[in-house]
Amino acid sequence: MNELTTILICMVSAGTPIIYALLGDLVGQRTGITSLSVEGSMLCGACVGFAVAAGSGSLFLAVLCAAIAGGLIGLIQAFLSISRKSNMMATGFILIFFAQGLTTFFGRSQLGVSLGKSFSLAIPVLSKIPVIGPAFFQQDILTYIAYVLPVLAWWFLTKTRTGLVLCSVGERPDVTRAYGYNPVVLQYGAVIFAGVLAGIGGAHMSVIYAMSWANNMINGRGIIASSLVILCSWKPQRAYLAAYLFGLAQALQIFFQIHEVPISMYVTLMMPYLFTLVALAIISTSKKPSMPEQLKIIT
Amino acid sequence: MEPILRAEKLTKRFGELTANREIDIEIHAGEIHAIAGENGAGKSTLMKMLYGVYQPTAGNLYIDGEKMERWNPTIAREKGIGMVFQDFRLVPAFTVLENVFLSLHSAGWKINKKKLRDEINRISAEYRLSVDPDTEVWKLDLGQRQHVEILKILLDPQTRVMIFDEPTSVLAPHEVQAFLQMLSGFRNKGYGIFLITHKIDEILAVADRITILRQGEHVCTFERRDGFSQQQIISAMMGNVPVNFELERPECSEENEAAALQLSLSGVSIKDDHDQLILHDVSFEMHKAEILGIAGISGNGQRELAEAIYGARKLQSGILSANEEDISSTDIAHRIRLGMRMVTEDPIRDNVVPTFSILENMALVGLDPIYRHGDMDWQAMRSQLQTHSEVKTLRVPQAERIAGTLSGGNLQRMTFARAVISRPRLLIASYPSRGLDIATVHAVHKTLFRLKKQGVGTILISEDISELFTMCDRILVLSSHTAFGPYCVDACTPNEIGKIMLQGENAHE
Amino acid sequence: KPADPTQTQTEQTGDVKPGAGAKKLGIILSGTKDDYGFNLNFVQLGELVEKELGIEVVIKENVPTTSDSEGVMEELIAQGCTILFPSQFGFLEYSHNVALRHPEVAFYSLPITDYAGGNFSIIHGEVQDVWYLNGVLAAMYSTTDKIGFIGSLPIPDVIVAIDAFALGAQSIKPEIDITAVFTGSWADTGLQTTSVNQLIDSGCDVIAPFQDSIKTMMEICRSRGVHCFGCNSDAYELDPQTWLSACITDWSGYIPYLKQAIDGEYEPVNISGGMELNLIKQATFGDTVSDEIVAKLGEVREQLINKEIAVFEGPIYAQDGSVMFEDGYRPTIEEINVIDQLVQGVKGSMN
Amino acid sequence: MNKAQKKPLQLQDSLAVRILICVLFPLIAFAGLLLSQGKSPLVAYQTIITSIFGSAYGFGEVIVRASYLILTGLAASIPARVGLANAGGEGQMAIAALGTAVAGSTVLANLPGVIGIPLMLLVGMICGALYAGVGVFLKQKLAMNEILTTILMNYVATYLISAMLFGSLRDPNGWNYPQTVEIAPQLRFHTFFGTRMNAGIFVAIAMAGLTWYIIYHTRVGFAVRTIGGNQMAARYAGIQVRKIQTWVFLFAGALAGLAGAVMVVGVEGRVRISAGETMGFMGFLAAGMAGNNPLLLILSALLIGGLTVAGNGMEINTGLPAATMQILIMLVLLTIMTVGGKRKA
Ligand SMILES: Nc1ncnc2c1ncn2[C@@H]1O[C@H](COP(=O)(O)OP(=O)(O)OP(=O)(O)O)[C@@H](O)[C@H]1O
Ligand SMILES: Nc1ncnc2c1ncn2[C@@H]1O[C@H](COP(=O)(O)OP(=O)(O)OP(=O)(O)O)[C@@H](O)[C@H]1O
Ligand SMILES: [Mg+2]
Ligand SMILES: [Mg+2]
Repeated sequence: MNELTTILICMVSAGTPIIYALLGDLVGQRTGITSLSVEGSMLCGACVGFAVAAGSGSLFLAVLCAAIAGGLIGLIQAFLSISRKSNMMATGFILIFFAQGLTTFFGRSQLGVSLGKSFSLAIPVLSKIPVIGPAFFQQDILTYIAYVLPVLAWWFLTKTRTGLVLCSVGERPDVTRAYGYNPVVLQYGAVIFAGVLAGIGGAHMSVIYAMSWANNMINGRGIIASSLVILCSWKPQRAYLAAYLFGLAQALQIFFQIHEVPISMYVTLMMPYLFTLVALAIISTSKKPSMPEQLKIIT
Repeated sequence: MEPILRAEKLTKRFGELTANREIDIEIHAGEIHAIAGENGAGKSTLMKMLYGVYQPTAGNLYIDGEKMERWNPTIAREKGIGMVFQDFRLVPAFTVLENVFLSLHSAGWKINKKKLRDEINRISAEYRLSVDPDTEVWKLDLGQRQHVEILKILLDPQTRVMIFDEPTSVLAPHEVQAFLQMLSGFRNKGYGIFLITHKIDEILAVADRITILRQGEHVCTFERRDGFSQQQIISAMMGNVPVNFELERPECSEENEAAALQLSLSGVSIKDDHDQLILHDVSFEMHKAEILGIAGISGNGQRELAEAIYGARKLQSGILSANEEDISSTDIAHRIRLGMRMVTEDPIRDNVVPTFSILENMALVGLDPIYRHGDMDWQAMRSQLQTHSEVKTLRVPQAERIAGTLSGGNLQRMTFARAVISRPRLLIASYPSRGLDIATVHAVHKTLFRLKKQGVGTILISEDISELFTMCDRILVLSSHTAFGPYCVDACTPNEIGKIMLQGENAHE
Repeated sequence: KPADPTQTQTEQTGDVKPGAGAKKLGIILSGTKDDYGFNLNFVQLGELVEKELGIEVVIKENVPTTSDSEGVMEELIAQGCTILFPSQFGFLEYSHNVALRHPEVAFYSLPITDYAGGNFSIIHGEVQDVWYLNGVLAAMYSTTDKIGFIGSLPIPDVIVAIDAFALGAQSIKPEIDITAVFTGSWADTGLQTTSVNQLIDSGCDVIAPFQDSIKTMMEICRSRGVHCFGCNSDAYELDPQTWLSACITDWSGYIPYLKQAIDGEYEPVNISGGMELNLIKQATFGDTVSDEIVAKLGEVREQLINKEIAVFEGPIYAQDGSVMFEDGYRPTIEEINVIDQLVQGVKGSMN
Repeated sequence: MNKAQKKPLQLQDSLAVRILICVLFPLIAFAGLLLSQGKSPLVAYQTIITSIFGSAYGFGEVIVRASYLILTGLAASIPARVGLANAGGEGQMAIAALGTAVAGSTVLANLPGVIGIPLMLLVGMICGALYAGVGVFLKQKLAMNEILTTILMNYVATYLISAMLFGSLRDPNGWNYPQTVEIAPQLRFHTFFGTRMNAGIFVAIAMAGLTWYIIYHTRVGFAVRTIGGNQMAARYAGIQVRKIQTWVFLFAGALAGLAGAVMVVGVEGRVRISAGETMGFMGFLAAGMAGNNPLLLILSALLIGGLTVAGNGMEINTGLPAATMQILIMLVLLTIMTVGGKRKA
């Protein structure tokens, strides 16, 4: 197979779960709440999603249940960091470890299970385009949704009332309240939404990408997604850049080794993090502040 | 006639402090109802209760004679009450249009920019408001922000009552007149208006009715038809204590003057926050122990100039020297050591740590830190604080109070007092009398004069030309990126200064 | 809680042998039990011990390979374990420390070192013979003559495995193409998936992982119609069609030593051996492995056991063409254990 | 202050009730899980006591863990006081451990303990500070967000250490396994009572106390608190905000580094691939639970340490998988977060 296609396929599939978690947390951070727990939501989504997909054979049901599972973690994060005003990062870490425990315990029965089917769905004409066709259009429904999700999120946050109100919470909650909206409700909504999307991203990881459930299979991708929000400067349209850049770097981790590129394997393995650091350095040179004000107060 | 809104025996307590005690107040359609009182008298608190931001500790509210069981801003808006806060309620990161959209619940779930923009432009034209719907709010100056607030209220067809909390304190003198005319326009359209202000002449100009508060209590209410005078209002506010607001400009003794700090700028250029050159080639010499006024419409570089002198902003070019020493590239700490002190235009943002007590705040370039075994001795510092007379004359709140819970006026007094007790040699004071009641303004002025006598120079930034003429020896005017003057106050008239302020602006456009 | 009479006696007199009359055997794992890999292997040991020796087995999972493991071993001993199996090299030093403090407890460690003595035994199963067999299997099985090896970290077991595997494959097809990649971790699902997919895309039709958890790689291989080895445990039942085989510990070789200890006749041992001592073996063959291949594997196996051939028998060249072992030289297990180069013909790098 | 105005005492306001909830709720919830698995909760809970207090050894384990957590917790909480976030304690600790181990087996190997051990700790602090320094440098020079850079640098640290341990720093006599040469024996802390408990805990507590004293009682601490309260006000008061931020961040890195050094000098003696793993994150967690208060941090670190040790004991005792213990520990912490939250009114 064409090597470029190989890389692109890996880039897209590795980037998709990141897009979900990243956008979810981006919406949450826009209300001033960081959910490091998206990592936990992804784990729960991956575990529950896989179990449901294997049991029912329905991707829709799997995604639905994964979303609920991820959303529940989001709910706990919301309750603690909004209603109890606990330290967000600490709460996030606790929830990650909590989700690890839960999924390892309840996921035991899923470890040896096979899905028995593939959920890939080629788009008729587009998938025949050479090189990029197989990479971008021979994927699955969740990946296709991920293609439009950043645009949708951008539209939602900048064009709709709910979206704008939501962003105003992260800037000036007192103003939001003065405008007659309830910041707490919006924050809850956004943080649960972050969990829901992360849960779906987790389901993609287990049901579609790895086609299996393994303990702690998210392995830090949620934490990375959450911090990539900074790289996106809180702008949803930049999720493409952040997630696929990270996906590309992951693809290159192995690609460089297979093709004997003379770089130390430790450097190739470090690549996703180095790429992100460089991208951040480039983006940080633009001066205009974009961080929601409330996030500043907390960190 | 039935009042639109009537409050009965409203009481509000914050902990042990009673901010409002059993206050009755009402507003009718087509009247301007002024609220006056000293800083901390409870004006803002009362208005916030009327708008539902604060829940009254006791008392009742009636709209059109109907008793309100539940009351919050949303209900208030539905019932036609709108409020423009002292600190504006706008999202700075959003455009004017987005802010307006959020406040207008009737504008649908999706933003329709074209329709809303037309609407904004229509209302702006009608009331001569100057706002560009697509500018982000953080780029607007305070006057423009106020216009956005007013727009929000006007765009809501429900509105019948408007509450303004110290609206003129953020306006330039030439804007005040236009604003008061606008208020009269609203009154004539049938709106009921609450107006909080410290400026008696504004009250005299437009108010139909005046309610005066003192220490949380309702003192009296004057009606225009019964007639009222400035003297009446002042004595009601101050509690019938006769006050003499006359001041004599002092001279500095020679030996004090010898020790004073002398400042000079030559060819100084400064950029603003957005990297635009805001002041170009400014040169002037400040005499020792002089009160130098900086006049100009706000936004002409007053803040940038003050920051540059204090070391908070770097010079693009030129030389700044103090007592012949070039200090152009030294940091704030060095200038503090030289004896410079600065009270910024927004002391709450720039000078106050909200989580600290007054005492701790006082220790930031104010009270001398006292150490015992290397440990800061707060007890001793508290006693030290009480020995300073400014603490009393400027009525600085108790040392234990947490800064974050105090009113803006209180904090302003605190920062000013702090600068004064720290043995300054050169004081940069931006709008020190903004938002303060008359008695306090007087105390501030008296303090500045006393400092002058002791050899302390002051750079006094103000938009109030009469204040400048009372206080200053000379006045520098900032206009169209340049500094004009300084002009000796004895050799020119307020009119001439005003002309330079505006002419510069005309030349600029 | 009645005191355990054996234990008390040991502490008082010290002349009772380590592990004598043991009622509980403790196994210390660095991962979780059900990984279809290294750790599952030890669960199978536990099952065998309970069946053959009738004593209770306690397994402690997720023990960090740091000195924290000492605390865990102390806790196991406090709760009555008198035979301990620290599963991997990471526990070696710490288990040795604990062994010095607890002469009444019998220790069985697996990696090659010189710690044996007192109550501390080493029984090492040598992996090279079986991985050589896996290589033979892979070479005979592959039709594209391209094989992918997914390593974790370049520790001795993994390096020896790759080299032995490559030598086995080269013994059948000298020009065979073996690509080795390293994921830098034992069970990162994402990297496993990427690795398998990219190796298959580059033409591999047999995948040999040295990873802790192989389920994901099996699934990808299955979905893409290629075949896959296991690693360290017999996971044939996961997918008999995709499964080829694996190098696994043959616990039957360990049981006699344990029995000896329980009977009060513990003697410290320092053994290293392979299939001839029943310490290691090839796992169940997958359903698609032909009789022809099985027969050939049987032949080679005999030759290895009889020492007719040896995996590392000179001349063996490293990737860069330098000589690793001279012509005709058969290195000792200690020498094999410190190999830090890949053999000629393997694509990939450990630096 | 305003005692007279205080709302009627609610049930959940009482400290005793809060503690009771923190203890009872997780235990009851977890008992459900145990029962569903056919295990006896009583036997399991008995182990909690015996694991921690049953032997000096178990208690020592708690102390050893707490000493790391206090230090990495301080590393997370001090920068928070000047408006920065250090999420890189994990990497700083690991790099420092490596540096200490190398120093202890080479240049410092021949020094006597009295000189060598302090130097070892110093090396760890310098390494930690340098690694943190990268993050704060990128922040101050390139305006790169320090949370993101420090998180990324944790991952980079893992691979750096791998590269070193598999490369030039590999112990030549270590049977080819990835580990550094063991440090000289006189450079190890003495351990007490036959447990692994060592002077590391005193170092950690001393640091917590020192930090507390500096923050609340010195001029520098006053500056730090001012920056935390309002950076602008600090700037106008002539405080060099960036400089203090930078030094505080470096100090935080040094403390995380000290954790690494204490680990090597105290119990490990050398560095392996996974040395100190998750201690940085756990420290972050401990700091968050303590509301960034250095003294409360000692308590939260002891609590988390105690829970891990008790968890090990229970796992061995009940035969349940490790995951269940993780669930229990996190249940306890979640409950504490729920009941103990709302620190800022
Ligand atoms: N949220 C609050 N908590 C505690 N005390 C408060 C609060 N808001 C106001 N106060 C106190 O109530 C009193 C009245 O404050 P208020 O803001 O109403 O004064 P004001 O008349 O508007 O003064 P100014 O002219 O300075 O704006 C002051 O002493 C103030 O410190
Ligand atoms: N990026 C920008 N784009 C357009 N206009 C801007 C921008 N930034 C500032 N302005 C305009 O420049 C003027 C000065 O703004 P600013 O509020 O900073 O003044 P200022 O320094 O606070 O003045 P003063 O100290 O006298 O109150 C305002 O009229 C504002 O609308
Ligand atoms: Mg007010
Ligand atoms: Mg201005």
